Amino acid sequence: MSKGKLAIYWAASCGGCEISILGIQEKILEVDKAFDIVLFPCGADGKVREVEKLPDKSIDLCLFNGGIRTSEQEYMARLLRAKSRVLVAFGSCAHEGCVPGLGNLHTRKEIFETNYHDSPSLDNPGGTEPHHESSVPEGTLHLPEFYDTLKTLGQTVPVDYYLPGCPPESERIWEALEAILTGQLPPPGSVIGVNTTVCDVCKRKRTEKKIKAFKRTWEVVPDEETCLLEQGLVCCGPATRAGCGALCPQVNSPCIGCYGPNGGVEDYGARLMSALASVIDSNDPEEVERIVREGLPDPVGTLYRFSLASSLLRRSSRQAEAAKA
Amino acid sequence: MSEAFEPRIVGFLCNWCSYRAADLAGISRIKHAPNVRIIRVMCSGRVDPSFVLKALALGADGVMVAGCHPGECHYIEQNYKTIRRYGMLKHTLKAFGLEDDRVRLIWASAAEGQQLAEAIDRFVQDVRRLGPLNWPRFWNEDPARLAAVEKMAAEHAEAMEVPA
Amino acid sequence: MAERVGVYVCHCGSNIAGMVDCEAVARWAKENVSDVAVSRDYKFMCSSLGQAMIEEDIRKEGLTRVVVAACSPHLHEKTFRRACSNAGLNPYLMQMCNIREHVSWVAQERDPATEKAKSLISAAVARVKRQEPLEPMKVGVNPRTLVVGGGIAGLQATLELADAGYPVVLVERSPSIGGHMAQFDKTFPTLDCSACILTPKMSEAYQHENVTLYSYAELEEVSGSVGAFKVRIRKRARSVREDLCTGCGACIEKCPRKVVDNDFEVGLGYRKAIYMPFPQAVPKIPVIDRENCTWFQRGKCRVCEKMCQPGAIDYDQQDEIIELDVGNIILATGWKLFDCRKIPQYGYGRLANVFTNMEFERLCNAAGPTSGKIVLRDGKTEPRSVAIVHCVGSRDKNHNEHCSAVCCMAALKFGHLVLEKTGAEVYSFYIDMRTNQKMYEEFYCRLLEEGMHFIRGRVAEITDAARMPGEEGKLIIQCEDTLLGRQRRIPVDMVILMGALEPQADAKELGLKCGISCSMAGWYTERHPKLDPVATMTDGVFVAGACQGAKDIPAAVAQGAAAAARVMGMITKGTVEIEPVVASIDEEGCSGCRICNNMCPYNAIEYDAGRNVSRVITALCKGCGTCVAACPAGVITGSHFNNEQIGAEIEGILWDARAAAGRGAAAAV
Amino acid sequence: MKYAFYPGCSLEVNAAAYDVSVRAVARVLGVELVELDDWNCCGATEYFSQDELTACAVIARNLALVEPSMNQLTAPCAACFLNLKKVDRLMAEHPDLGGKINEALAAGGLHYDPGRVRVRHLLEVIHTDVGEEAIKAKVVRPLTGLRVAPYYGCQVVRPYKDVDDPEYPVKMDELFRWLGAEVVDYPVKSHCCGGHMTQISEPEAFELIRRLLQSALEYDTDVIACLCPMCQLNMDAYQSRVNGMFNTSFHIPVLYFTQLLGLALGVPEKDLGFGKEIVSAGPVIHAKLAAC
Amino acid sequence: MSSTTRARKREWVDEVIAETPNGHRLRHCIQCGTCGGSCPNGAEMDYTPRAVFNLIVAGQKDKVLSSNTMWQCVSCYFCTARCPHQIPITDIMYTLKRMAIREGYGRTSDAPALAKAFTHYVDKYGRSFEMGLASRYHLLNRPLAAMKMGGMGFNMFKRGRMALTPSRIRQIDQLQAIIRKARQLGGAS
Repeated sequence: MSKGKLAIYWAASCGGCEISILGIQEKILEVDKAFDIVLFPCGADGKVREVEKLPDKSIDLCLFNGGIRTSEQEYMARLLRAKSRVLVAFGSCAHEGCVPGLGNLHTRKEIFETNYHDSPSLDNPGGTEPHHESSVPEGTLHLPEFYDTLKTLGQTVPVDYYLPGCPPESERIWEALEAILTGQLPPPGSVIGVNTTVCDVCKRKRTEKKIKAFKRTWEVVPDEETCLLEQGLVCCGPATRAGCGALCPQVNSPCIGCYGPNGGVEDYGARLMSALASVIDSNDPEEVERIVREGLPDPVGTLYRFSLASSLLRRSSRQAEAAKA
Repeated sequence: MSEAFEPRIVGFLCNWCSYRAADLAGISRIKHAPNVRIIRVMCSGRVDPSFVLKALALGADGVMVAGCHPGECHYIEQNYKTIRRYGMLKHTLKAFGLEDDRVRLIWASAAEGQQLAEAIDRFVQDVRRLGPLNWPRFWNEDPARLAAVEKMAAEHAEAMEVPA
Repeated sequence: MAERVGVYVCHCGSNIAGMVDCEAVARWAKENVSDVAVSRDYKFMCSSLGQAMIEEDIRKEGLTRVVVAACSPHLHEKTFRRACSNAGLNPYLMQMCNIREHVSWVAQERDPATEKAKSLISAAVARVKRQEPLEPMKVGVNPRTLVVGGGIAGLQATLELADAGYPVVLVERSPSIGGHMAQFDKTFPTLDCSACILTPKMSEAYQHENVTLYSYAELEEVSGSVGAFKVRIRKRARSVREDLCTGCGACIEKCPRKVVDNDFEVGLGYRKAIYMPFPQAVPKIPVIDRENCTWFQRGKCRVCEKMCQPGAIDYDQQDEIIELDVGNIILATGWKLFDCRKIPQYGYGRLANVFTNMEFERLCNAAGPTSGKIVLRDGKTEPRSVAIVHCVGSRDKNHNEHCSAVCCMAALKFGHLVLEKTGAEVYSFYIDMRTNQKMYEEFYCRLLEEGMHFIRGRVAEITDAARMPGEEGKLIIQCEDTLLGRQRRIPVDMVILMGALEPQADAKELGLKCGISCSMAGWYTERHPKLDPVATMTDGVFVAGACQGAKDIPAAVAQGAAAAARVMGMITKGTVEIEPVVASIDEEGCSGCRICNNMCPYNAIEYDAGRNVSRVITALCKGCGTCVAACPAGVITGSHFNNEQIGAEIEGILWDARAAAGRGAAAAV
Repeated sequence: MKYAFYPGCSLEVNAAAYDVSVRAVARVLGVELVELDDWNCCGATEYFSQDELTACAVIARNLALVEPSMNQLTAPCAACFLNLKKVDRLMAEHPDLGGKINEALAAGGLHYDPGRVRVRHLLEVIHTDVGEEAIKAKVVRPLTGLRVAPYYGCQVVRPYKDVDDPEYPVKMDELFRWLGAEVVDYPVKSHCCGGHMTQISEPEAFELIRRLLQSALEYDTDVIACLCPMCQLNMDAYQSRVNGMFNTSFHIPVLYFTQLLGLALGVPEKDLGFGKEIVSAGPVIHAKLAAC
Repeated sequence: MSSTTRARKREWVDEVIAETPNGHRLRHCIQCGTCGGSCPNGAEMDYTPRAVFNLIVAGQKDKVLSSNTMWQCVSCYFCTARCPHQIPITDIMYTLKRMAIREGYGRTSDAPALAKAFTHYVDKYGRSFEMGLASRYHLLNRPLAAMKMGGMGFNMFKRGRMALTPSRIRQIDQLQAIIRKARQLGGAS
């Protein structure tokens, strides 16, 4: 059997997913046995020009991590889609936008404002900002266009499989690679993972839930046995796809939802919101309002920490922001 | 006034009270604004926040949820769950930058055809004042983005076989 | 394979077609809505021809889904489901679309109405394609019926059922059945004696082999659903053992404690601390009023115990809880009288000789506190003039907006009794004289003939402040005689206030227990105001008599009998079909987070600790869908209202917005 | 307890006795009355007969003048009280009208948000806010033996029904019972005194006044207590002319309820405006109160 | 506002309704006569309020505005408090008074003159002025009655209950600006 071709690319992401790939440890040798790496900017040499020259569908597997924030990233997404037989949205950023997607709460203008003008660690006396086009004596230079709204990979090009997690657990990566290598694949378009949520593997004791106040992690030292949600902590476990092995609850920290929604769920934040609200122990609209306001000061950041860009609403209303400004 | 903005509003009405109130408004010929398009659910407790989000994302200018009066739910107490979810939803929508008047929870018993019609008229009026929402344009219309990608594709054209 | 959807747009004569361009809508659906194979408009879809059209299309065009755009599903969903079923299509693959009540009847302009109809049809088509075949659940009907309230309506219902051979449990709150009718003297317009026609029914009910009577008892809790309700009845402690008491009355005779009777005698007479409300009470078993009994209050006396030969007095008796299974429930809880003190300008409670209608009933009654003599509050003076004031607390938005329906006729009856018994002048102050049943108008004529005075004008105030000679010592009725257009002051000796019939104070509470709702005023809401006046929104719960709206005896009796007939229909059929709208949990996906566990007020969700999953007990589920919306993992499905179906409905209902938004929206879907 | 205070024009001159007695009892009861700076006339019933919006704007100016730190305004005159309360309610219930009123106010640099100020009649403040306990504790000279007929008139109890019963009010009755007086329970206590009809058509007006005095007389009244300058004026200043017209011989003093309250609280008569009434109250009060 | 019927031609009753807060309830009148019976001056009225409402609905503008009914209203609010359909009767009377003045009726009563004299002082000083009112209104309109008032006026004066000079507010300019603006805004109605 001849070796297959593998591409690993990163867009709007932090690079943690690449580290996680290396986390499969000695099994990386198996990968090396199976594939020639044609592009892996983080770990190996490789040129876009080379990829462009490949025939369509000649890359057997492309692991694409990161969301689409710039025109260059979109170009690469289109390119790799065309050249790859199997395109995997690899990790939370490509899957659902992840933390970079929270930038969708703001406009490009606001992001630039913070990044190039307001940041306390900044030294930019000239107030320089990146521009798509700049004229220099030698001619016109182009930087990628910075989008107002971050898109997921799936919103940009057709994706074959999704591998959730921030980052995906190394074991899950290996399982997925194994599945791909052995051709034991779920139907295209699906998430490679189990269809249940974190509570399924969480060992904490659960009873019926009634919440009088949501607490933030610094406010309580949770007891180690009881369900964290029942202790008032906003634990996203009930709504989050299993796969991580309930790592956070194991160390007494509530799940923050990096594995995204369970199968068949359209909007992760809505599921979590509905579930959390349902168990608020009050029938009085004003009290409910107070509990929510005090317990969830940043509702989008809490409910949509990883999934804003792939949610039904995708971003905040620009109008409202314009009004604010 | 012929070009006045007519909002599209999706209304989720519970089968037992508010849907029947809407029926009663009809039976009593109580004229009201035609803007609320009604979807029947068994109970306001069935209204998943994602229904509201979906309606907004698909172009509704406003969403109305209506149920039996608190304490009078056909299913004993389920509309209290509606109150809780509505509280959380409104809090979240505010963070999304949505105007307060775009989503409203109202109560109407099966006997309150007139009241429901008035509530609908008020709501339509309030949404009309806010103007169109048209949420999809918040992420859709970004010509600069498309132009930049096209430009890049053109620059790399000699090697590209990507369909435009 | 794509579904083949048939769309049928009903004109409903001109009810819909007058405001919605039905033809255009039908054409539009065929041309613009995907998967619509057939689209037609027709004069009356609910007619047999309309139904036949659907059936034929299912057979010949191979329709797999049907959308009927017509009236409210609450009216004709069953009709069209049956049509589908007849043609071999699962009835749950039909969706109705309410373009009459929600569109044509409330719209003011044709174009927006037509557009709204389109969006509702678009939604229905999108939804129906995702609907699944379902089978209704069948439940056996327990032949035993619970009747709540032993007034004339409840008695009638009880006897109809019992005579037909079905067991009935009759629960009455007061110590005796009979209701308000037992307090009346005569009944209009025939003037036959109320007791003479009522008491035979009371004893018949008591003695009937098929009737179990719990008096001095209240319905505490209802669970289950049509065909198989479980009810809990609290039988309050009478302090008298029903199995031993012979009803001899010796205890009452010797009881030393006399109490003002604020119930049966409405404050005009007395009873003892151990008492029967009235001589013909059923059951003929006394009850001890513990609040007023010397033994209970001060630990002395026990005279009744000494007097009771069979030893039936039981001071230690406790409330008894009775749990029963019944198939149907009839609520016949009646009405209460408006508190006339709420209109201070009429002086009730302040001016001695202002009486309420119920007080006057007792005053006229031969068995009442004055042995039927019409006298002033002093107990001896016969009035020389009597004013009867209509609409006290009725037709008044400050109190009750409704017309109490019986007062005009009762006022005529009172007028007749005063004229017959005293020869006083009688004045009726009315807004409109309402005598619209059989022989009522004739009775009005009779009173005109008898010389009763009628003044058209709602009384402004009743005062003892004399202003001119002739008014001293009298009650002066001040009003506008609207037919003269002049203010008048008429001095009289006695005033009768025709207080409104109001819903019982706890009607709402009882309604909630049974899952039925009340009107704004507090009357029970019937399923349909014209075509289904005895059934309610909750299957298996029926209403009869004045608890559904103020009505007189003939109407209450008719409704009692009608409710019984409806129940008999259910019992005879033996089973009822229950909508298969229930929740279910995908146990594979369930992570046992237990969020849903306390969502269900019917305890239909149980948690299996061994397998760490939650499960829906289908028999207990009522299908509200609250748990479906609560599930964070999205693994609870609500049949017939699942996320895909409602999601499709949302997409469909916003078809025009999506068309306008273009690509971006398309990507979002 | 601190209230913005709107005295109204009558209290400046014609009802000076009301003015001094209100201020005196407020001091004793610990009610701080902060008079509105530069308040204007409420327009009585006259302005509404001519121009509704201007009537409202004129009244609303007073509401707008209430300091932001205060949320309650009290007025002793029934007409002023009703006008202030009515405009606040109208603005709340009819936003269009409210908007126009504010537009007019803006011409004077003012603004009023309906609901910001709760308008209370002085009787409510004394009866409900100060309350039975505090008042009883401060009574030093009970009105024992004095037969007081509380007269409420119209505009404090109607059309808004939240101050007291609109037909059969009781708050002043209760107050006088706390003060030890014998309260006359007569049927016309909320009937009309004729209002401005005394200025327009005397036969009608005097008949209405006669009815009140007649009933008070029948119930053996020593003194009528009222809470409105107009009522006081009509029953007091016109009493002799009513006698003239109907050939009656009424001689019933009419005082402000605060005058009698002040008396019971031990305020000297001279500080309560006694002697300003036309039908002198001195003799009957001294006779009755000395007797005990 | 929801309505069960389509728009009709605008009639006089609509104007009365439009000028009265909650005036639409006038249409709910069931002609029960509670108002006419309750009115302290009802016996003196050309038409009782109930009859007036019927006339309004029947469009009999001239009959209504030339009657004395609204001028007999003393704003006791008994009718309003008792009306079983919560019709703001007193406020409708105010509306009729305004209409009558505006359209040149109201000569049957001295009430319009009193109202004008009263508001004249409010506009001028910001406070009412009883002495001025007495002289301006009574002497101009009712010289005979003014004579009879004389004795009473003297009694009042003696007890310090009449002032010879008006009281004025400080910021009369502000009040007048408000009044001017209100008149201008109200001009349309």
